[in-house]
Amino acid sequence: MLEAVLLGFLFSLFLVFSGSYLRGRLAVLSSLIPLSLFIYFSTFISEIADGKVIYEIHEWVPSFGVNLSFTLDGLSLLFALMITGVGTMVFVYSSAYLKDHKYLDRFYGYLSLFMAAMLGLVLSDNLMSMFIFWELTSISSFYLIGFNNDKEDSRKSALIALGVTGIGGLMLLGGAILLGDVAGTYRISEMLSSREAIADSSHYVLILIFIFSAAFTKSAQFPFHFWLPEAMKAPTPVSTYLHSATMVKAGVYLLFRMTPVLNGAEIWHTVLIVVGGITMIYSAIHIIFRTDLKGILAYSTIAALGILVFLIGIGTQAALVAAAVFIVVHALYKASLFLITGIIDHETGTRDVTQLAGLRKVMLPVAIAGFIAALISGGVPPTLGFVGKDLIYESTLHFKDNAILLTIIALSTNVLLFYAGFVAGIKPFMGKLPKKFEKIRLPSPLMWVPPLIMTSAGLVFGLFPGLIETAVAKPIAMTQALQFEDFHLKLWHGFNPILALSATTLILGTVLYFVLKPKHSLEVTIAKLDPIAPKTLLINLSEGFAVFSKFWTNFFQTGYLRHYLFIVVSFLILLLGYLIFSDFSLSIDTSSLTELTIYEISILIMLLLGVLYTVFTKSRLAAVASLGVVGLSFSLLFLFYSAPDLAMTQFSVDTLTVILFVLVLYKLPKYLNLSDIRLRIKHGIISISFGVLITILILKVLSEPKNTEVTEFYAENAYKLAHGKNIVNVILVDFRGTDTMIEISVLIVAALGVFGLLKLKLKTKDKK
Amino acid sequence: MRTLILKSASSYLLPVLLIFSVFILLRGHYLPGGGFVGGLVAAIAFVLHAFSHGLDKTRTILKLHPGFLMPLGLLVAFLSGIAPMVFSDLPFMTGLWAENPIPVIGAIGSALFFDLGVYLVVIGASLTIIFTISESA
Amino acid sequence: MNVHDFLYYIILPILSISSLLVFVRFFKGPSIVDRVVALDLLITIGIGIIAIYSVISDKPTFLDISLVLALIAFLGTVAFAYYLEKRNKND
Amino acid sequence: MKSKFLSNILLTLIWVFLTGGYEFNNFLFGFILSFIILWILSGADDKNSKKYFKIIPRIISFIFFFLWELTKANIQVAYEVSTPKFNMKPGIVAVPLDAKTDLEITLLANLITLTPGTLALDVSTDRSVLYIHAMYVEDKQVFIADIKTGFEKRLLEILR
Amino acid sequence: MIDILICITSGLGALFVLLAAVGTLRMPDQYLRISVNTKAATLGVGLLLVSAALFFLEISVFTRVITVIIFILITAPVGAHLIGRTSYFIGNELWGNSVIDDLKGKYNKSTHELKGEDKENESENEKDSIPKT
Amino acid sequence: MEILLAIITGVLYASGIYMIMRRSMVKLILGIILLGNGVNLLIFVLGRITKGKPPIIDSAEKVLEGVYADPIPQALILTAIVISFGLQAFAIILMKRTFKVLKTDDLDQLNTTDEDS
Amino acid sequence: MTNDIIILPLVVHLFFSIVLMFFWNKVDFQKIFSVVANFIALLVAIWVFVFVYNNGTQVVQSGNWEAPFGIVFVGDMLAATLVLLTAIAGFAVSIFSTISVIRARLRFGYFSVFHFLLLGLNGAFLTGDIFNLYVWFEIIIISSFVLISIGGEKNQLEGAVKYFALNFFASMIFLTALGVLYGLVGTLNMADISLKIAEVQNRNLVEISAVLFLVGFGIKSAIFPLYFWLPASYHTPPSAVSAIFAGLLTKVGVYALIRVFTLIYGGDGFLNTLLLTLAIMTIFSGGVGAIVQNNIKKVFMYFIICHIGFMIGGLALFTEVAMAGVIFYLIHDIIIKTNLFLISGLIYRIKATNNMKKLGGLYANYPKLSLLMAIPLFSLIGIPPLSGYWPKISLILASLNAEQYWFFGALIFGSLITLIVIAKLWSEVFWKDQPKLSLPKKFIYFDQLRLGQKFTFIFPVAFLTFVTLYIGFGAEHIQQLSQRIASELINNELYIDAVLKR
Ligand code: NA
Ligand code: NA
Repeated sequence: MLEAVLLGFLFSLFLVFSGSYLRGRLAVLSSLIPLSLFIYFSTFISEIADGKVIYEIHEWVPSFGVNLSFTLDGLSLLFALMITGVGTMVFVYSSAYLKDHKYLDRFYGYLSLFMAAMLGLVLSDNLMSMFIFWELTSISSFYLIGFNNDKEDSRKSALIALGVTGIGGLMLLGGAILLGDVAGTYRISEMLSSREAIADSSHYVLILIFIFSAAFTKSAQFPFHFWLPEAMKAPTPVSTYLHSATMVKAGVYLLFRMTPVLNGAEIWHTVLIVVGGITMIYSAIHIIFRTDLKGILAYSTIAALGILVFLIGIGTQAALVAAAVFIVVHALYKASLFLITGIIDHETGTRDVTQLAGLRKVMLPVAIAGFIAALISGGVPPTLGFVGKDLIYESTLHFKDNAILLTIIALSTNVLLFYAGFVAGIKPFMGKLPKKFEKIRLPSPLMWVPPLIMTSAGLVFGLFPGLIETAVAKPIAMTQALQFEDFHLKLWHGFNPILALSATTLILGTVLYFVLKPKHSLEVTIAKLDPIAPKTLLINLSEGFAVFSKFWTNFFQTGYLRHYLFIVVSFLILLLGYLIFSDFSLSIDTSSLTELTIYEISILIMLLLGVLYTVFTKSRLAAVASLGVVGLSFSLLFLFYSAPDLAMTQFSVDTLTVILFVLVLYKLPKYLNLSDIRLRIKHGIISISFGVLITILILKVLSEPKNTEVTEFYAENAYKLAHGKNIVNVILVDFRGTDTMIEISVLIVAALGVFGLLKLKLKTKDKK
Repeated sequence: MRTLILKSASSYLLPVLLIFSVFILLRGHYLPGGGFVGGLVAAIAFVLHAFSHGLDKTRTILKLHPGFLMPLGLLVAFLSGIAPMVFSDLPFMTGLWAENPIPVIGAIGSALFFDLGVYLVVIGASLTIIFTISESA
Repeated sequence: MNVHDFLYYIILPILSISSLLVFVRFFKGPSIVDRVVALDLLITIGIGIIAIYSVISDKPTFLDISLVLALIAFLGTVAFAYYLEKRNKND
Repeated sequence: MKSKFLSNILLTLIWVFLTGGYEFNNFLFGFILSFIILWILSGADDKNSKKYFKIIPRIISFIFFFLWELTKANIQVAYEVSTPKFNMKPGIVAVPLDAKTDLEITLLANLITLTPGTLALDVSTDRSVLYIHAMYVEDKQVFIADIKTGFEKRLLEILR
Repeated sequence: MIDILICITSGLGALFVLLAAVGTLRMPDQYLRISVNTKAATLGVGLLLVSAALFFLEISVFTRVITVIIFILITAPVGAHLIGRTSYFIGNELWGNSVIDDLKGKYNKSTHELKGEDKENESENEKDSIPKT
Repeated sequence: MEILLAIITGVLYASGIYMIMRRSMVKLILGIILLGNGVNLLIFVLGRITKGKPPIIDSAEKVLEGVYADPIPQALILTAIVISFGLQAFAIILMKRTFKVLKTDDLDQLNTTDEDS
Repeated sequence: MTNDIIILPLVVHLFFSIVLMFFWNKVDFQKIFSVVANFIALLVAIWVFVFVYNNGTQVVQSGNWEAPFGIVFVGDMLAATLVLLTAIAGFAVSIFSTISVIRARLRFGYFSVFHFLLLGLNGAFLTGDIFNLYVWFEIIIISSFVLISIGGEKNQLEGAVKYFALNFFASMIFLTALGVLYGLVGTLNMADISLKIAEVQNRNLVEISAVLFLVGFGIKSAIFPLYFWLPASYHTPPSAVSAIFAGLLTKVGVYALIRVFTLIYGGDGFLNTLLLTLAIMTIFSGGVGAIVQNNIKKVFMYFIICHIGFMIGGLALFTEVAMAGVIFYLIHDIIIKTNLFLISGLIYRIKATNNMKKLGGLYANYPKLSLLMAIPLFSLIGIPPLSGYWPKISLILASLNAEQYWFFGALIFGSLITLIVIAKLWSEVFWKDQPKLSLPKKFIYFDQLRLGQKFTFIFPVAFLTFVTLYIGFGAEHIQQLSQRIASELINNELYIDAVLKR
């Protein structure tokens, strides 16, 4: 299976370097990749139908427990087939749809990247590697939505989609990590054995939050659904492949996968039913207000995804089987409808359903495909859609709580989906062909054969539900259920409430189709609700956040050095103040201190006055001269306190600094009285507080004993071992000679810097 | 500055100060002093000369560009630091000492060369800084 | 009273007070020249203090510090003069 | 050559004084060191020097003269400073110079400055005039004469 | 004996230093201050150094003291000259009771040249005129 | 004495910090120098002070005995002083160059690089 | 000489900076020499790394003075790793510098100072002495001052003044901390301090010294609220300089925090809470700042800040898992941030601007180059399985296990912001059509370069990208390394025993 996953990656890598070979006619050859994979996976059908599960493990990062372990069971096989199957169709279709596109090679690159990632996602048995592929699907989706990257709309939509799925991805990561931590493994198949431990864990709810967030964002559940209609900016093949048939189902897949691991508590069901239910109804209602074919399909896709989540929430075997079958149904018809929409768009240049009519006269095969797709979508017997719809009603009706309510929700959704399918699949082909469309010819078969194939499949599966039953429904049910109960899929169950519900759906849907005409005015009406739509809310939120970000950033990053220093110093004062006053005990043993003498005091007074004078004088030169006084006082202090070397050095350096200052000063303007008095007071308070804290700190430290082991070693050995008697110098050139080596390097670099700063003058042409 | 008095005074001061600087350098291991202060004194001697005689004159006296003294000094310090690594398989900066001490300076060892390096670097760096500023002043 | 005490209790205080007096001039100015002169004098007094201190603490080597001080003080004066002459204005 | 050799010896002596070590090795080291320094500095100054042994008595007498002036004038200033009223008649006087060489002028100016009450402010660019600030200028001509017959004459006797 | 000598030299030294300090504080103009402090301090510090030399009575200390004194004797007057000249240059006025100012108008403000005595008469009349160069 | 030194250190820190928060670049550098001195004094004081006993072995002795000043803080401060000298020299030149290019030493006018561009 | 192997990186850089100074004016020679020197340094670093990996922590007692009396250099796994990363980044940047830094700058000691900077970085990583660490920090900052201001353009100077002032302040605080610490324990050897500080009765003072270190290093590592100098300055020098700053300079602050807070102040509750809070705020502020920016260099700068928060937070959690995450992130971050700034330099060379509004069309015109650049960008986001992804596993796990949900939230926030902002950047810079602008005419554009020059531009980027890919796909090796380092850090007796030869 690793090879199967890698094939797509390798192909896209190949395209990076030799994409130019894949232009024009040859493009269709690239569909050999998904096709061969489809065939490859088909060979497993019988094995899997027999209840076998195939595992494959490749070590990757064992220290994280992240390995490429794949599993092929009913669920992953279904998705793998769907991915490769629909993939083949889309690959073929695209070769004609984007025939002369400049970047066709890139398109195939992304597409196969996506396909590989999606395959990896559904095949992964390791939650971590699943996450990896999950993120890759988001990224490839980003590239595909933004494929027409010269259009601002596309770029923006790509960003929105990435943002929403990105959050979800991170949630999945969180969930995966927690689950892995609780279960002790990232392997989903092994997590099953820790089912109870997980449910009992204190992190259970958190895990659910994470997993749900991931699934809901990826599968466009309310209120995260809005990215999906946005994503319709992508070329139609992309919408077909990613945003209806496969990627958006990744969330559903995740829920499916995690059902046996996580569905232990009631909250699992409640949340899924509620969210799925709201999503179904909310987006189904939205369909009515749309006139753009892709818009209609987008919302109906969301509704379908809602149904799937809803069914998983119900979680009975029937519901899960219903969901499995519905996945197939939806993939077949929705992909077809998208492709058909693409053809219409491609040939007529519009997707506005109010303008489209009579196209059957110029593109009959397309019309046929559309017609069948609409039937499947509407659940009209004998299509597979009918089978699917039946199963849905069966599960809602038999649910333990609120069965009626759930059924009504399902019914309304189905009616609206029926309407959507008919508007998209039938309406453009019916009625009188407008004059402007008369010149239209049937496009290349590469475009219309794929939808025809898929819809036919829907028809065939409907007629022979046993195929789906053995290949899909039962294997999936086995992956889900703890106790598998046998069942059979049938077109005809006899007269029962379910049949009545199905019939009602058909009737109401038909009525709706004929009564309700898509109108622009409706779109305008719904637009009035935009201000409270989740998308708007999110956009407002993000705009608000951008404003806030700007405020926050500019609040700190004012450009004023003193402001930065003020914050830094205040922060330090806060911390030091807190610590010092949280344990304020000053016990200084005054007897241990050195005595005071008059000359020390006068030097200190001189030092103090020198410092204050430096601060407050209005003359720069006087301030600099005053530094000289400070330096002198320091030097004498050091001398008194047994540091002759320091005395010498301090004084030399201070004077040298003064000299430098003096040499530079006369180029500079005089002091201006720049800061206002309030600022000065504020800074004064801050500075004084800091000074006081430092003083207290010193006194505190002085009241503690000091370890003198190292000092004593130097006193003992400076001469004996290092041949020097001035211990300070011995430390500088021997004990700690490395310090000195670097210290002189600092001096050198400073000198180089000075030299460069003053000598180097860039000419204009040098400036970058 | 065009003042004759300063000019002639500093001409006489220069060699005296230089000798003093070497003195400070060499006695550093026994008494206050050492490469850093010694270097500063030497640098100051040249700076004085430059103030009174002008930079160009001082440059001709100095012969070497002060910038050259920096790598030279660092090289001396560096070599005295790695000599023990290369020659005696001892750790970096290990002191190597001659058997017999000589008068005034005392024991001759790698530390002395190290200090000499410091001395040269300090002269080089200080002069580079001050000369550069004076030139652009 | 021995020499040590004499130096300690009489000479050093006189020198200290002298330096404070000079500091007053430094403080008062009014011209920058006054400050430079005061600084120079302060350092000169500092040399005296060092000389006496080396006696008190019996450390003749401290006298070398006074030479460094004298040297650098001179350089400071030269630099200030240099600056003032170039700048040609009283700051 | 000769002057260089002399400076070399002089510097060697300074070295020996500084270090206070009177062994042969130290002399040798000092000699080498000062040789190196002089070599580095060569080209700075090339004045000839002469007659060292003749001038020594003059130097000694000059030193005493100087010390006397120094003490005398210091007392004068002490009086001035410590009494509340000022009796000074300060002013800047231009004194024509006989001293010609750098060394002569510099020494003269320094000595004048070191004695209280007078401060050699500057030398004219053409070296003809020394401007002296004095605390007591009763009579300009007398003042000039004092300087010329006192310091300048004695100094030039030594130096020439 | 030597102790008394030390006391005398150091006492005198400290006194001269104090004198310089008071002078610096009291004197009415910059030139006088410079004048007073240069010598008093030089003498004072010299004496203090001598007292140190007397105390240690070692040849190395003696040479060292002599070096410092010589150094001060060279640098102090030169410094005084520099700063005094600068003071004039930047236009610090003489004390009001000063009797004579031969320097007046002798400095060329742009070239920093100083005229000699000979041209005194011409220049005194046109002290602020711009010199022809 | 230590108490006074502690206070002086505090004053140096306070002055340094006050000065680096001014608008004039000259004051910034003065502040840096004061702060540097304050830090040196802090290390010195915290290394414990001793009067009149420099860490120098007498010419007759081979080891340093009795009460003596701790040489380590002195060595550290020496290193710090030299380093600060390099930094200060650089800062002064930086100030000069900045004034030359930007024609101001008002730090408040150096606020364009933080803006978005 | 094998005893001293861990200090060879220092010897190499010091030697070459001396040599480069001797050949001050020979720019072409300097270019070649610097690249050769960095290549040697890279080989040496690999040798050191392998040696330490096989033989465990190495200790060199400089001057042959046994610890704690002399300065020791300690090559533990962390130090060896960082030395290796420095060598990798240094090698790439030196090549990039030869072509991207203009001649005038090179004539004024650029390479020499560059080697001093690398010397400082290596020294800081290797030293086992706290004051010596200060000294290394100083050679780093003085070199960075010079590099940031070399050329003296308006922007550079503005940035340099702020950079200088705040970094100088940081050094002062560092010294203050050092003074306090020395006043308490009387030793400077970090291992020795670790032992002696345990004996200090007054724990309050210990915490105070820790807080001082925190602020001193915090400024250097640009954590909230101490980072302001970074957005004010990092974008002003040439890209090569920004690159080495971005990759290594803030990280050396992080390294110092890690070292000090694991070795000396390990596991103090107050400190960890403080660090964690600051980490959260750092992530937030950095992320929020990145949203606002339009200049790609500035975007990257704010990400430096944001991602520092990841590491500081991990440090605060103080578990082996978290620490492994920190180390992995550090490894990832050094390479990626260096590369991003090289990329911004490359983009500048192509389009003469770094402003997103003025940029565009890169993908259309330079598709392969764009894809090359996409890899580091995606790694920055942490798109799995690229390098930024792996450390997040550890960090998230550690934060959830410690029930630090705010930090977890911050991690998510930071990752999401990175994702969105980089996606926006991609869409603006690479996807969008090139807006019509009057471009500078005198500028030498990428297209006008000779093939060899182009190669010199691209090679460093490709090289670092390759390293990034290795970190991502060879995550097993990196994670094992990180776990080993984390374990060494948390169990600091190993370090102490090695240094003090107990
Ligand atoms: Na050694
Ligand atoms: Na006189």
